[in-house]
Amino acid sequence: MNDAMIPPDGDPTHWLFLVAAAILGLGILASFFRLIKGPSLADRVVALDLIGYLVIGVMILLSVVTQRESFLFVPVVAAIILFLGTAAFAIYLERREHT
Amino acid sequence: MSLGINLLLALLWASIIGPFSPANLGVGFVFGYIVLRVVGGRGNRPRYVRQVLATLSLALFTAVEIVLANVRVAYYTVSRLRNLNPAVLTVPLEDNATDTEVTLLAILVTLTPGTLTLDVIGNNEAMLIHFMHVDDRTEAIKEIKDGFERRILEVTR
Amino acid sequence: MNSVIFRSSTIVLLPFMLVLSIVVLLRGHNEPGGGFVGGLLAASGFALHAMAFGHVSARKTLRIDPRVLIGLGLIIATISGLPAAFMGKAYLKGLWVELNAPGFPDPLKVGTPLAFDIGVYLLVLGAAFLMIVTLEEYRHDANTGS
Amino acid sequence: MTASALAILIVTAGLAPVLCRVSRRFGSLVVAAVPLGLGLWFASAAGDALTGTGIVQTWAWLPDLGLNLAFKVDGLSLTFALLICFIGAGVLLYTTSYLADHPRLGYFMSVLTGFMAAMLGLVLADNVILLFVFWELTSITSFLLIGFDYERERARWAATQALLTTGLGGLSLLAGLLLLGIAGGSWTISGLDTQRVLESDLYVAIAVLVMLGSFTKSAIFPFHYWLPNAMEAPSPVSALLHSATMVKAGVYLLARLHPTLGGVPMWDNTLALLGGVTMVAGAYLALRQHQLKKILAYSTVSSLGTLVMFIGLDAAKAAATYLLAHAMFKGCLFLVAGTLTKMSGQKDPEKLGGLMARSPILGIASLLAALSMAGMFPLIGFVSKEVMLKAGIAHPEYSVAATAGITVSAVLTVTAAVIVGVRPFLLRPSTGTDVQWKAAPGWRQLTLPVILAIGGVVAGLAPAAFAKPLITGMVNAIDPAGVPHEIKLDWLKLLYPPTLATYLSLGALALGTVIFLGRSTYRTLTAPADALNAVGPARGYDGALAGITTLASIQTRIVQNGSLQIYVRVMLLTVATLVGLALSRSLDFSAMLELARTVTTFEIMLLLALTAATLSSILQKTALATIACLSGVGFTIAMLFALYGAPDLAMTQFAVETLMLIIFVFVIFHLPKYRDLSRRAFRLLDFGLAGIFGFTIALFVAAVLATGGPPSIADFHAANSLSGGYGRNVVNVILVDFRAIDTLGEIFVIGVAGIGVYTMLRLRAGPAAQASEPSIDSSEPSVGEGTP
Amino acid sequence: MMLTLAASIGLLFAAGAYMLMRRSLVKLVVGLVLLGQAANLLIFVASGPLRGRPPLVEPGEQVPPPPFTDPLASALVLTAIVISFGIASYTIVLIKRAYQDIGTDDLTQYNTTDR
Amino acid sequence: MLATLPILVPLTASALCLALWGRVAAQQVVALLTTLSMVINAVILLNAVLTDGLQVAAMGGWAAPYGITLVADPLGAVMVLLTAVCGLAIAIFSLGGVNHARWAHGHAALMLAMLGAISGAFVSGDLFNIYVWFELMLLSSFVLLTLGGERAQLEGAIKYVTLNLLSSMVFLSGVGLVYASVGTLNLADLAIRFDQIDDPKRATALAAPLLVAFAIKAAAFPLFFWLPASYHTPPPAVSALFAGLLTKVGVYTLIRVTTLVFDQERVLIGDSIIIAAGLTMSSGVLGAMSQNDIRRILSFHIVSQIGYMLMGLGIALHVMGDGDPEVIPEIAVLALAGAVFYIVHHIVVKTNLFLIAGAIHAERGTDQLDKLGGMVRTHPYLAALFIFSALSLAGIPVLSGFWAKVVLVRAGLEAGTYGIVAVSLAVSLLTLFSMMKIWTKAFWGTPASDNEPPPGHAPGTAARLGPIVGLACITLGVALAAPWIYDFAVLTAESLLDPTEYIASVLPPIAPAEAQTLSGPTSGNPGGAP
Amino acid sequence: MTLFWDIATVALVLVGSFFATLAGVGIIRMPDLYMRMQSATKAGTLGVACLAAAGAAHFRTSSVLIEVSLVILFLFATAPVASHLIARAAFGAGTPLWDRTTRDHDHGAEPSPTEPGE
Ligand code: NA
Ligand code: NA
Repeated sequence: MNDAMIPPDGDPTHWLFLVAAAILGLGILASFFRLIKGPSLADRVVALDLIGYLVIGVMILLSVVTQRESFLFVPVVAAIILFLGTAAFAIYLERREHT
Repeated sequence: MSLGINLLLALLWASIIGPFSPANLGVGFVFGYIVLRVVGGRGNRPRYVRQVLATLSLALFTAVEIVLANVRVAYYTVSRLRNLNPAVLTVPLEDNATDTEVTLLAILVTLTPGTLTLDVIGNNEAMLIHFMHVDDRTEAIKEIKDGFERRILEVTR
Repeated sequence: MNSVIFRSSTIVLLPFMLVLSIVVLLRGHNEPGGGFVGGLLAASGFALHAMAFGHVSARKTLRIDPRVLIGLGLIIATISGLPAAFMGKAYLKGLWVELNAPGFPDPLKVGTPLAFDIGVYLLVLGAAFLMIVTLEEYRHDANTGS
Repeated sequence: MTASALAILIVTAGLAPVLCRVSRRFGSLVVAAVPLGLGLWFASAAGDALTGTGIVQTWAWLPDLGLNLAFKVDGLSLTFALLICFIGAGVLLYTTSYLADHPRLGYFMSVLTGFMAAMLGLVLADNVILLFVFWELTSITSFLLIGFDYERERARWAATQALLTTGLGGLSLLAGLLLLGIAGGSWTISGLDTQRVLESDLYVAIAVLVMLGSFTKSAIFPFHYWLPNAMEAPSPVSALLHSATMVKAGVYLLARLHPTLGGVPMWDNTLALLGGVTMVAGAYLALRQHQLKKILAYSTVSSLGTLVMFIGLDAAKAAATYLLAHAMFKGCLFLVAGTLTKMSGQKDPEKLGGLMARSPILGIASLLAALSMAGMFPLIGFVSKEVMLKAGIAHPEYSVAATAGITVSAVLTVTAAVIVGVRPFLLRPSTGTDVQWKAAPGWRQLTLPVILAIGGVVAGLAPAAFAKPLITGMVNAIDPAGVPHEIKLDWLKLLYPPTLATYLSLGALALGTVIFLGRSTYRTLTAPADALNAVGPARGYDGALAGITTLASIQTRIVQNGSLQIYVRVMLLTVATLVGLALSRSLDFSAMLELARTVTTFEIMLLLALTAATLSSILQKTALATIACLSGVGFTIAMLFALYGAPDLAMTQFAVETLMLIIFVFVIFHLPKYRDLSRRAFRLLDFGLAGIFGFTIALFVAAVLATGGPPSIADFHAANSLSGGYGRNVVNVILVDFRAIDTLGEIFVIGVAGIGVYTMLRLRAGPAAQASEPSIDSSEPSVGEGTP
Repeated sequence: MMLTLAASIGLLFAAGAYMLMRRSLVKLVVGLVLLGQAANLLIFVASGPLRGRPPLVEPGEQVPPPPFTDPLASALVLTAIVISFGIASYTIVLIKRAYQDIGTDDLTQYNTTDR
Repeated sequence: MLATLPILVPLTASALCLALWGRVAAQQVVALLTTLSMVINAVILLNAVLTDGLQVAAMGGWAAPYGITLVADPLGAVMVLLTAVCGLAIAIFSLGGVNHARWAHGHAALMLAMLGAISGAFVSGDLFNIYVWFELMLLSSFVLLTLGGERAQLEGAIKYVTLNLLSSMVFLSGVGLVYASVGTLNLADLAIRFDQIDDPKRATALAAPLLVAFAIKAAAFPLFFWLPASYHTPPPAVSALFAGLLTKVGVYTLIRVTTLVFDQERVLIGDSIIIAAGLTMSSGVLGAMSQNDIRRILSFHIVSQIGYMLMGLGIALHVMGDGDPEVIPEIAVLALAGAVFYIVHHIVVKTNLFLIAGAIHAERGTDQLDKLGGMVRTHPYLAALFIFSALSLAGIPVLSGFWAKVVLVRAGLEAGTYGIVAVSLAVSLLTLFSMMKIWTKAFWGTPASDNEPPPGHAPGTAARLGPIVGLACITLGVALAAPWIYDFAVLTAESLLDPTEYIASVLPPIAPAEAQTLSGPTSGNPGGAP
Repeated sequence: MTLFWDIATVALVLVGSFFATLAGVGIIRMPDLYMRMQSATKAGTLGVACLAAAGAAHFRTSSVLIEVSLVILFLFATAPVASHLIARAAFGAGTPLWDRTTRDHDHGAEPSPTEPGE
């Protein structure tokens, strides 16, 4: 990591970040598997939802390792907004039944 | 309920906008009030102070339940699938359950692992819940009713 | 959507989202955020309301005609640059005043860029709301009409 | 006087409709009187014009562009100016009677006067661009005149044909004249440096382009086809445009530029050859016709060829004499033909006869003109024919060919003249029945033919009256290099002592008369040659037009084929090709490989996630799943933004993604099934194309990243965000302060998008939609009709 | 360091372009959205962003601690995102209307206005 | 401040029209007053530019290159004026040519937003800011195009939207790549920094995406598909607005960036533009010849005539690149002046022809040549206005198009680019042909149907004819004032080809040094190089 | 004391990441939609909540505390509702249950044996 990766290589939080991010990254990849594979739309929606949560997790993690409090506000907004997308899909699923 | 939301809103405001000062809090309260007035009073009137304790109890119970149940689901997730016995069960609700109560219950049920609210049946008469693993149906239903439902009712009634 | 659970939580969530949106708007100058995200957040709140209670209720809740809100937001944003211009400075030059409000430790800096951001907020709220409500209304009409 | 004369004519053209509306009778007479006055004005200035360099007048107009209002009146332009004004006045007078009851008399008078103004400007102009201006104006006005009977398909077609043909020439003339100006170092014709032009590399181009312009205008082979078709125009138009003036514009130009461009074999030979061919072919074709005006038209074609040929043969005197003679007899005959057709309703001269009794004045005028055309002494026609034959015989190189050509055309012209000008008056109609005859032509229809006929007589009997000065003047203008020419025009001296030319001339008269008498035999004998029409230039015009039209529709079908997919493919390919080519010239792969050396696991994971999201969004089989995957792409990008120090972007991306999702989902009910419509081959093709496109851009990004650049202006924003913008979030300060005007534009975009979505759904065409659509506020109507 | 991101951008562009060339109306919009994302990402990545270095002035400071992600590029991307949002929303509704009124989503049927 | 008004006035008015939603009469008044004041503003601005030099306005008071600077130079100012004039004409025409429902659904606001965006693109001195105005212009045009949504409109809109968005993406990407490479967005600053790029090939590579994107906007071959597919579908007033102005924004930006910024490999760029010009003009005119609908013919002619503008630009660049970089050859000035003259003439005439087509449609209810005829008798004044404009368009002397054509042809001949001259002359003949096709089929001949409405009785005739007469007068003015306009075009071309004054006006002389001292902290290396 | 908070932070981060990954495993491995939902939503929310708590433990300022509380509150308030909505819709639409699932009553639509088209 040659760019201004904060914290620097020697710092233990560096490894913490790497490990945790890798773990979250696996989760995200797994969710993408489900997103692609389905089989039902609801499955994909759930996978998308989970991706959103994991992205929020990465953001929180980032604010911790980069010592940036201000980053924490992004997940606040993301968390509440993520819900809307899922709700919209749910409405679609529901309406598809009734129309 | 409204007042509670209003206070929460004020808190939210004050915390985020800047220093935690009374003036800031006041401004937040006013904003929150305006917002609540604008979006209309659909919630119930503020009524309760005594339920604070019950609320705390519910919160604590939920927190513990979430952690414990998560561990349980973690186990389900990695265990052999054929050991699982999922079920969709109808859980009857107390008579005259209000929308707020039903919502709260549904949220908490869903939030805790292993259970998922599928639907509310009729006019808040029963709740259809999906269980990841059920050893005994009646036991499972009883757990819901004694655990969350009772505590919620303590808060709301 | 006819779900008790959804509707009840929407009642609680909408005010939160609106306050949050104003918070995002106001702190945007110093922290991540700003009028655009704020407006989107507010519009999302109303979108949620529209999903739960329908477009008629959502329109009643917003009270202001979104089309007018669009115009209003645009006018505020456009006009916010004029004071400086009338003072012989450049259009959109920020003018700031320090307010010593009681109870606040630091003087509050209020300036025309804030007004600009408020204009952005109102516009985005109006436009996004208009889109969603129109779509919902249209869908509703299409379903009931045919 | 030049500019004033032009201005007066233009104003008259503008006022003509008004004058004619005020009083059809007298208003139109006023219009006709104007050119008469101008003609007298020019005549009064003849002394100045014919001496020295003539009258030169210049006003600066657009000097930087080389365009000055430069006019010059010398012998050549004076002759033309007089012809234009006097014949023009007479034609206008004729028109007032010819079209007396026509509802658009004013319009016609206006355009005709406008045409005269353009023609006058053309002959007076001494600036190449100015000359071109008037040149084009003659084309446009004649277009309007030929198409005067616009309700007839044939008239519209002929007008278009004339316009296109002369327009083609006009444009090459423009290029030629501009090149001439560039090569000759002057935009003034009289200021052209002949030496420079002749030595220029551009000479051939200039000569070809100028010839093309002139040939099309003057109906020289192979552009002769439009002139006979232009006979769709009312007779006054034919008389003015197609005999006396417009068609001679090309001849005028060749004559005008002959001093500059002539003397080169390429120029002289081309003019002589094509002129000669036109001369003979025109005369031949005239006798293949059965309509008065068509015969006259082809005979005019022949005459134009004759003139061009003589310019090419360097025989200025012959050209000048014939030009004057032809203007008089042909102008007269066209008007006579027009009157005959109008009064009898008959176009075929063979079906007319015995009209001398009905209208003796017209008959005498017609006879005189026809005899002049035939070359009967002592008329000017005879003089000109003598001069021409002498010039042909005397030519050092092409004596035999030229003399033969002139003689042949002279013979056939005699026949044509008798058919058109003599037969209707002196012989009986071939049908045997009496010709219908509405009324005797009035004085307004008779004035000009009579004057022209008399003019022919006067010019022949007393050349010094006007013919000789004008011809001398013309010759001086066309061939100034030679010593002042001694012009001899005495018909008696031409007749006696007889020369070869005299014998040929008289022989032609005799043979022409014989052919007239045996014209049915002659026609039968020459009929097989009509087969040549199938490959003639007229077919060439039709073929070219059809070809271009076909080409147009083919190219349009290929290019603008209506398939959005193909458009997109072409555009993507173009973008990728052009950008890729530009990029490929400065690629530094080693620097890019440097970038690759430092790839981290984390970035690989990001890449994987983005790849997964991207691929998933194009591979999904349902719309909703695709939308979900699109959101996945959005969320991944949001995470990337957050990771790389752009929390505002992450937040915005999240919000936007979600709102778009909602809109998508709301719309999805009304969207079609998600289908795979393309064939496999196209999918592969597109896959490759998309790959090239994406690869180009990826390469570009990598190249930019590898190269780096100077410090960004963003450093200033960061440094001044707090101190100057009072904000800690530099991005937001940029948005609302440093670059607030961007944001202003951006919010207008959003506002317009909101309104767009709203109106798209609310405002619908058709009453059915209106009925089924309750609205937010029902006061707003739907679009009742379609596009207003 | 950013070669992978450059590759991702290329991939997004390619995907967008591919979808743009389909015959289906819905895919067209998907392509446009993808292209928008790709262009936004391109601006951001090309400006050389730095991980975890937002251009925010910390309390008590006067300037953001260097080095930091280019704030101007972020601002440009933000503007571009918003604009893409507006245009995409409009386009989505447009294809809906087009499908409803024209009655097909097959773009090869959309060929009456050119000839 | 003067340079701000062309944007500010229409945009504020647009916002006002939105706030006045539902009050059509009020919106109409706002639209008329606004466009009128835009004309006045533009005249004042142009006068100020000509008398006092370039008008520069630093938005927000932030000096270039840090803030966004609006710059009105002769070209920008005259484009603003033309925009305002077209705007006024179309606003008046809309009173009679746009139905009430469209007015009630935001016609005024959209039109004004579009005018503001177009003006913005003309005065903006910042690459990204131009992108923003492009997008606003584009979206407003989308909405105006589909307002009312008939099948043809929607179908045309799909193509128009898709292809224009594609060009926007290319534009945006180009901006990103340029910014990443040279670290600035201000055009004057870009000019300086591009000169510092040591490898001309790199500079050209960076220019490529932008030039291609602008070529799409300008509807150059083979990127013009969107235009003929859509321009004939909306209401005539909207068509006219598009026809006169939209593509010219693309041409304008091409001229702007090639003269100011991308000056390294001018022969290559110039020759490419010349080739594109030839193909554009011929392809466009052939397209027009194959059409049978007035507005389609006119739409294809837009494409064709873009070729002429590009021709002037290409020749100018070619000549500039060929010679001594320190000397500006007169031929280059002549060529670019020709392009400028052509643009001035084209905007007025083209707008007017579309308005006339609109009037024809309003009177006869069709654009189809086969269904029209005899209008010279039934609508003599319309006929006169049409043939006047058509001949102007075809470049018949002494009308406006002729001067532009002569300048271009002369420049081409002097520059020795005979190929493009030949093509341009041939195309001009075909243009004349296709104009006369409209004339002979719609105005000559006989009415196709017997039950045609009586002439002049379609409502709103006065509102429609007024602006047509006005624009015709301007066309005539352009023709008669040709010397003055030519001088102006030369002045404009000189200012474009020697951007020293532009750069000096925008960037205070100390600016580059100041940038170093002010920068303080260094952001991430924009190039991202290790 | 700092050490304690650091350890708490690290622990919470690891636990959070663990749960988040568990969600990923669940979403791949579980046999039907409802069970996938259960493991995904819950483990996901808890994982994120743990990470948020780690943030609070790390910064320990009032504003961060509030922000973290808000994240958790919003997550816990919205995630279940979202899950419920999806589940309800899917159940109503007849998204099939795993064949080992037992049911006491049949409410709503009978889950169909085939996957519904989307
Ligand atoms: Na430069
Ligand atoms: Na355009």
